[in-house]
Amino acid sequence: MYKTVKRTVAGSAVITVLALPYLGIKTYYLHIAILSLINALLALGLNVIAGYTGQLSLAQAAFFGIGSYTTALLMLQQKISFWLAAPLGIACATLIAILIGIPTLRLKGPYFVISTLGFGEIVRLILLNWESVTRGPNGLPGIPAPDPISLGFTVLAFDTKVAAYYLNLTVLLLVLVVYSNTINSRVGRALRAIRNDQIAAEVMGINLTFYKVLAFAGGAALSGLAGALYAGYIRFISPDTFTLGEAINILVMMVLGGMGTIIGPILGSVIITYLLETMRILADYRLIIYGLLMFIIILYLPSGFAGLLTATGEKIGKFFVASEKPAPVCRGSAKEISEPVESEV
Amino acid sequence: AGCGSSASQGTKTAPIKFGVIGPYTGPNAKPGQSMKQGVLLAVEEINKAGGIKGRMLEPIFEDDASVPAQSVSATEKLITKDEVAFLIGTFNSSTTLADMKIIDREKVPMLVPIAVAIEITESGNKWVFRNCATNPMQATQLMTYIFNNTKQRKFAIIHENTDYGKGLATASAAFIKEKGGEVITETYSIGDTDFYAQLTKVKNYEPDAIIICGNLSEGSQITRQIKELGIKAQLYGYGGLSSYDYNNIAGGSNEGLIATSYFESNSPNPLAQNFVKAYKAKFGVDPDMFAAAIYEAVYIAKAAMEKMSDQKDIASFRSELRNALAATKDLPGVQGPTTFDSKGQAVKQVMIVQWHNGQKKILFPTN
Amino acid sequence: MLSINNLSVHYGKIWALKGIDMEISQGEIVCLIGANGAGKTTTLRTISGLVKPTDGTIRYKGMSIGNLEPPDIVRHGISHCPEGRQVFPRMTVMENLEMGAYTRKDRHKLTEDYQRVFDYFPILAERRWQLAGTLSGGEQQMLAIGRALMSRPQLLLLDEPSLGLAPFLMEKIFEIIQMINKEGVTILLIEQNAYQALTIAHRGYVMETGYISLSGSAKDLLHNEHVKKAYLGE
Amino acid sequence: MLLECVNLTMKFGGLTAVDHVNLKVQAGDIIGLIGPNGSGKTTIFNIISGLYKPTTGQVLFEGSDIARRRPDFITKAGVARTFQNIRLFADMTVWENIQVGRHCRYRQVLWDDMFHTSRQAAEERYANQYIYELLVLFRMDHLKDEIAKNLPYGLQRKLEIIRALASEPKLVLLDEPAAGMNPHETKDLMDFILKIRDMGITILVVEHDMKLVMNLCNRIAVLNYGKKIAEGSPRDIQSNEEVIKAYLGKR
Amino acid sequence: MQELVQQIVNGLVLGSTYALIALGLTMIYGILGIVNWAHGELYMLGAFIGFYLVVSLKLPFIIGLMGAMGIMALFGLMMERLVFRPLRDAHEMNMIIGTLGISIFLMNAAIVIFSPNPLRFPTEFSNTYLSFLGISITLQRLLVFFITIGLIIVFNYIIQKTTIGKAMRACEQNQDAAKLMGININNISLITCAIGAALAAAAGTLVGPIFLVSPQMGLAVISKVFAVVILGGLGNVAGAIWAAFTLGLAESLAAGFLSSYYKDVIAFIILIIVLVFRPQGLFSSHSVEKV
Ligand SMILES: Nc1ncnc2c1ncn2[C@@H]1O[C@H](COP(=O)(O)OP(=O)(O)OP(=O)(O)O)[C@@H](O)[C@H]1O
Ligand SMILES: Nc1ncnc2c1ncn2[C@@H]1O[C@H](COP(=O)(O)OP(=O)(O)OP(=O)(O)O)[C@@H](O)[C@H]1O
Ligand SMILES: [Mg+2]
Ligand SMILES: [Mg+2]
Repeated sequence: MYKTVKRTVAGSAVITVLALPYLGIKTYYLHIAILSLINALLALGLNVIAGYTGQLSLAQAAFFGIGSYTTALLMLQQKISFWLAAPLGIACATLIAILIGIPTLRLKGPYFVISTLGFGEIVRLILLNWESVTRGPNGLPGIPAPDPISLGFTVLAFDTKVAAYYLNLTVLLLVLVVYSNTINSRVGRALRAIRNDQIAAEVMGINLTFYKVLAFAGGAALSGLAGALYAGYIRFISPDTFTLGEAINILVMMVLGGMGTIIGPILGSVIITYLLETMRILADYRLIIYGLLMFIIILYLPSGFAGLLTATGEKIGKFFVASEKPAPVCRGSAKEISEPVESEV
Repeated sequence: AGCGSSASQGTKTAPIKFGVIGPYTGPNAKPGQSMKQGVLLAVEEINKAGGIKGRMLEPIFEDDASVPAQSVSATEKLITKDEVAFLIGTFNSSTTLADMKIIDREKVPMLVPIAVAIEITESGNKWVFRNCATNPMQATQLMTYIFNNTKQRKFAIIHENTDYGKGLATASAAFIKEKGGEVITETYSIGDTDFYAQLTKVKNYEPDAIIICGNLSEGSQITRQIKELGIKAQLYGYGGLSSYDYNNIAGGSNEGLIATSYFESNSPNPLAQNFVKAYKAKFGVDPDMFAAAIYEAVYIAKAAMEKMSDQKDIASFRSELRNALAATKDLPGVQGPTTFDSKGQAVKQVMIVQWHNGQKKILFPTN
Repeated sequence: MLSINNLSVHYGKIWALKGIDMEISQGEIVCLIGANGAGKTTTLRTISGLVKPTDGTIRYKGMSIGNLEPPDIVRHGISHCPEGRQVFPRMTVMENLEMGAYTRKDRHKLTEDYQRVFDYFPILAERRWQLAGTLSGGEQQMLAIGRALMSRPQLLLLDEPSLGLAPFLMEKIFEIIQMINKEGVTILLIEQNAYQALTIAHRGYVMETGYISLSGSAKDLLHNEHVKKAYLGE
Repeated sequence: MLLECVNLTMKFGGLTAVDHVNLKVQAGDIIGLIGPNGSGKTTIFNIISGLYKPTTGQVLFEGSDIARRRPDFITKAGVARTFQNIRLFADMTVWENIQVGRHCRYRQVLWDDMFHTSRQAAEERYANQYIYELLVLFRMDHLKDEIAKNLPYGLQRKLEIIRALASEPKLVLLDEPAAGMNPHETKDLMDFILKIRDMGITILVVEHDMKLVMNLCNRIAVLNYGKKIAEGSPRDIQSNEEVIKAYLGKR
Repeated sequence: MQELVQQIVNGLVLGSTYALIALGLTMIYGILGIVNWAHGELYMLGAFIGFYLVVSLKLPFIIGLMGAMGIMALFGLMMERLVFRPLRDAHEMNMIIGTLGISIFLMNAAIVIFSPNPLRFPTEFSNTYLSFLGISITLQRLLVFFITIGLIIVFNYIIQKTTIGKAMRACEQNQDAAKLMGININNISLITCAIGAALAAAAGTLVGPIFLVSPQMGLAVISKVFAVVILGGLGNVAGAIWAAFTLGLAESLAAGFLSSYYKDVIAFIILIIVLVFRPQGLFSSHSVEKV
């Protein structure tokens, strides 16, 4: 009985998501939903490197920007179709992530955090100053929508909100399949092992550089994908979007959602995107309250909304969280397992 | 697209809703506040005088914090949730450019009173109307003044690294080069506080004049640090450097600085006089140029709506308003008359003022 | 000197100590033995205040210390050499020892005590300026013991002090324990090497999954069949 | 010769932790490495497993030099180890810890993991079978879903050893496996180590518990201040004057 | 030549402003293990308090400076109880989110309370211009430089050499063991926060008069200051100082002799390059990691 109730809840949630545009909601809310989907990709991307591998990156906004700019520029200047430009945008973000990841991923903790912060700033400043290509602070207006796809019997066009919603939703669902496959396999285990103890992981035969760069590049690829979708949806981009502030927003979505889980970042991006939108009416008080909320939530929900879900035993949560557990939240010393950095082997 | 066309805008007595998008929080919160006040004053006056054919005006303010993505969301909300008749905004060019895609798709007219990037009216979007001078207009007017009235031909430009500052710097530099002058260009980011490095370079260049393209906060520190470094060159600035807020934090370093201004409270224009009086009575301070520009924009919309016939639904209201706006010609306003050209751009004359003992002297237009 | 009454401790849902009683008199060496996970370490951590009891009392020289914070307990003369060494990894050997003497008022007498530690463990003198985190396992163990001595305690709690020490040092550790005991320090000792521990101790307690299952004089325990079988490996 | 250390030297600043050590390990051996604290035993393990790069010297494993190679390469080549201070993946289950230990033996590629291909399924099935058998052999199968950090100390040590075995090594390095165990538990451990030897795995063990070392090892090397001071059968070592002086002490 | 000297002087002053802010930040990290993203806001609040003491209450600058440090020290105690102590045992990323939340809260509260308008902060030193050998500088800037050096020496001594300083470091390295030494880690934590906040206030009150005082002033510098702190080796006070001067000089020289467009890029490029070659920061003494 209890089980059926939970199934029903999960089922109706899925149906709501699938039929959202036809539930009579205002287009404005559809807009928020689309932004949430894009943000979910960003938060999932960060989750790979920060949630699973334990290396916090503040460069996600930069990869978001690289993906976005590459896609938009290819479409605007080379007149390439979105369907080709987007993969190239993703490839570009991934490639740069590999190049930057190989030297910086040796860094630990805050050292890595701040160097990714620095990298993000460098990318932003390049977008801002490399005027001949990026048009600098003026941004890129007039980006076309993804080209229509002809399926023989019908043509799928992507210039409406509803179409954009389904495009983004489809992409997210496909990503989720591959994402959970990867996380629930040898690769995911290797990443979590690295988070637990790098040295032991290395001694177990895990190539640290390879897996860390893999996670970093995978996260960047998702950000690049989000960037391409963003450019194709908003159709105007400028360097102001790809700032440290954005990187922090992504981080907040991931952590408040519940890092190291799959449902967490998605929950986080939906809730935070919606919260930030609706809180706009609070004007000056919006960010005061938001800041305070961030602090309070993290204090009382240290494993995020996903933790709340699992804690209340919600089937929906378990369904997505599958076999993995939320990241640990206490540093409390486990018996005899000492701090990995300084201890003796 | 999918929004239900509720008839509320069409009924004869329902208020006419319009959206005002601006940075009420974030780095430009201060001009954002002026924008809000300018709108509130105009709406109060219009409604007190009976509204528009009996219908009241109802502004809805949405914050964009100067971030394009937020501005897009605000626009989406105003158009599809609040179903406003038209929009006024925004402060930044980037946010305006981001919003323009939506107004084009949803077919909603937008008045742009402050953002100055040239693309806004050059991109062929027929729903935008701008009642302020663009970057090149402003730069050309200041540079013409300099070349006509002084012998200064060697310039240093220091600009904020945003679409606003960069647009002004590029236009100014282009003008100087075309006229055979010399110029170097330095830049800084919003939030920077120390300009010694750039200014030391400028000092060694020994320019006749320094042109500052930026906002008041950094601008005040630049002029102060110019004085600290003992640089002796004539200072020029755009927009923000003609405000009293700038004067208050410049600590006297603005003595002799010449700046452009859209609006002066001691302007002889009688509309402006009335506006200044009313604004001061309501808010206790002198209006700045942002308040004036947006105040004027509300009145432009009012004039256009008064020319319209009664509309049944919101979509035709919006499209007819667009046509009425496009026909605006020689409409008097606090910043001078407005006529929209085929691109929706009004030709606006800026003023040129000079600081002296914390007061401004109008150098141009002379009368 | 120390008397523990019906002490219970929980780690979340795990009931680690299930009401134990223990009595230690002035000048004694008391030894606590038991299998892995029996709760020996927990007992010491509760005495020194790192873990708060859920029930029961701990009295030290007649006053109840069950709810005091560790620093206050240290100030009353109890010193705890913890399991797993717990040295300060990014401080030098000298600085670690100095921290051991943090509560001492008679700072001018410290040199004497440093010397005593170096006499016990000459290798530490050689490593004096090395960061403790780079010491070998055994060296860290010696440092942890030395650091615990620096506060000149009246009651010394030792948690597996011989762990990871070379055989000759292991013997030496037991000599050292006897020596400081002769100087008047009361000692509560946890040891896996039950034979040696019981040889130097006056009395002993045997712990099993949170209970005290046996107690008595060290000599009796040494000859107890159960102890022989389970803990002496005979 | 399975493993041969040639002239290994490791300096930390002014300190020579390992000083021209030569060591030979034959397949099938159980070799003990003993010596006073700080004599360089763990450091040698760290060099063999690739965590430290020796100042000079070679480590020949099946004839090829593995010194200065990356740890994961060395593990793949067939050397596994445990740590003196337990380093389990504290938040992962017993099962997952062992899966990670087996990491380098899976033959699927990234693509298989991303799309859960049939090869991935086959590999996982095979590995799970292998892991299960290991757990049964060492009587830990009932604990497979426990989180590693919640295990008692002794079982954590055992898990570390099983995790090392999961990579199907030819040689395991055990660093003080009996530390923190009482004599009874140490006895169990000795059986356990013999089982490993019977699996055809060669063992190099560092240990201060002489009972264990003397009973298990067929050969013992003794270090002092980084130098090898003796090598031989347990009986030789026990009666070696220098070893007694530096390490064993008189009984 | 003269330009070079002027740029070096500029760089040193700029460096000392970074150093001043970095000092408190690196100390709180070094001792509490908390990367305090709200540190920029402590600096900002310090500047506002300094402003009110000196400009509104017309106190002499030095008194105002000490007053601001005192008041912010009290604020630091409050922060410790309300923010840092609850976060002390949290996961690293939760700490970041927590302090970020506080940073957003404080900055926006300041906007509401003080209005977003920047304020000028004139002092008795800010209008004295010194000029020698063609190099110009104001007395206020010189003051920043020397007071920074003074504070650095004092605090470095406290942390490295005094028992209380060592106890502070011990707390960071192993809390349980520190407790067992008899160190009251709550008191240490309180002291650390008070000192950290007082240092931030010193920075705000000293730097405010050179620039402007505004609610956003913390946000504007915090990422540079993080770069400084990391470059010097987290928790390493002396390292942070060197890094601050290095970065200040690099920025000044880059803007002066390369291009001001990439002035800010330079700081971060230096940061990344240095870290690639010295993963522990420029001035940290950590060599081989003991495994
Ligand atoms: N921090 C903790 N959280 C949860 N459980 C714990 C914690 N510390 C110890 N335990 C559990 O409490 C019980 C007693 O542990 P304790 O460390 O006191 O045993 P011990 O007798 O010292 O064992 P050992 O010989 O292994 O050191 C064990 O079951 C252990 O798993
Ligand atoms: N990273 C390092 N930096 C500096 N010194 C080190 C480092 N690693 C080890 N040492 C030193 O090298 C020496 C050998 O250490 P090692 O850990 O190999 O000893 P060990 O023989 O394993 O001793 P134990 O039996 O106590 O574990 C020690 O004196 C130690 O202080
Ligand atoms: Mg124990
Ligand atoms: Mg060792």
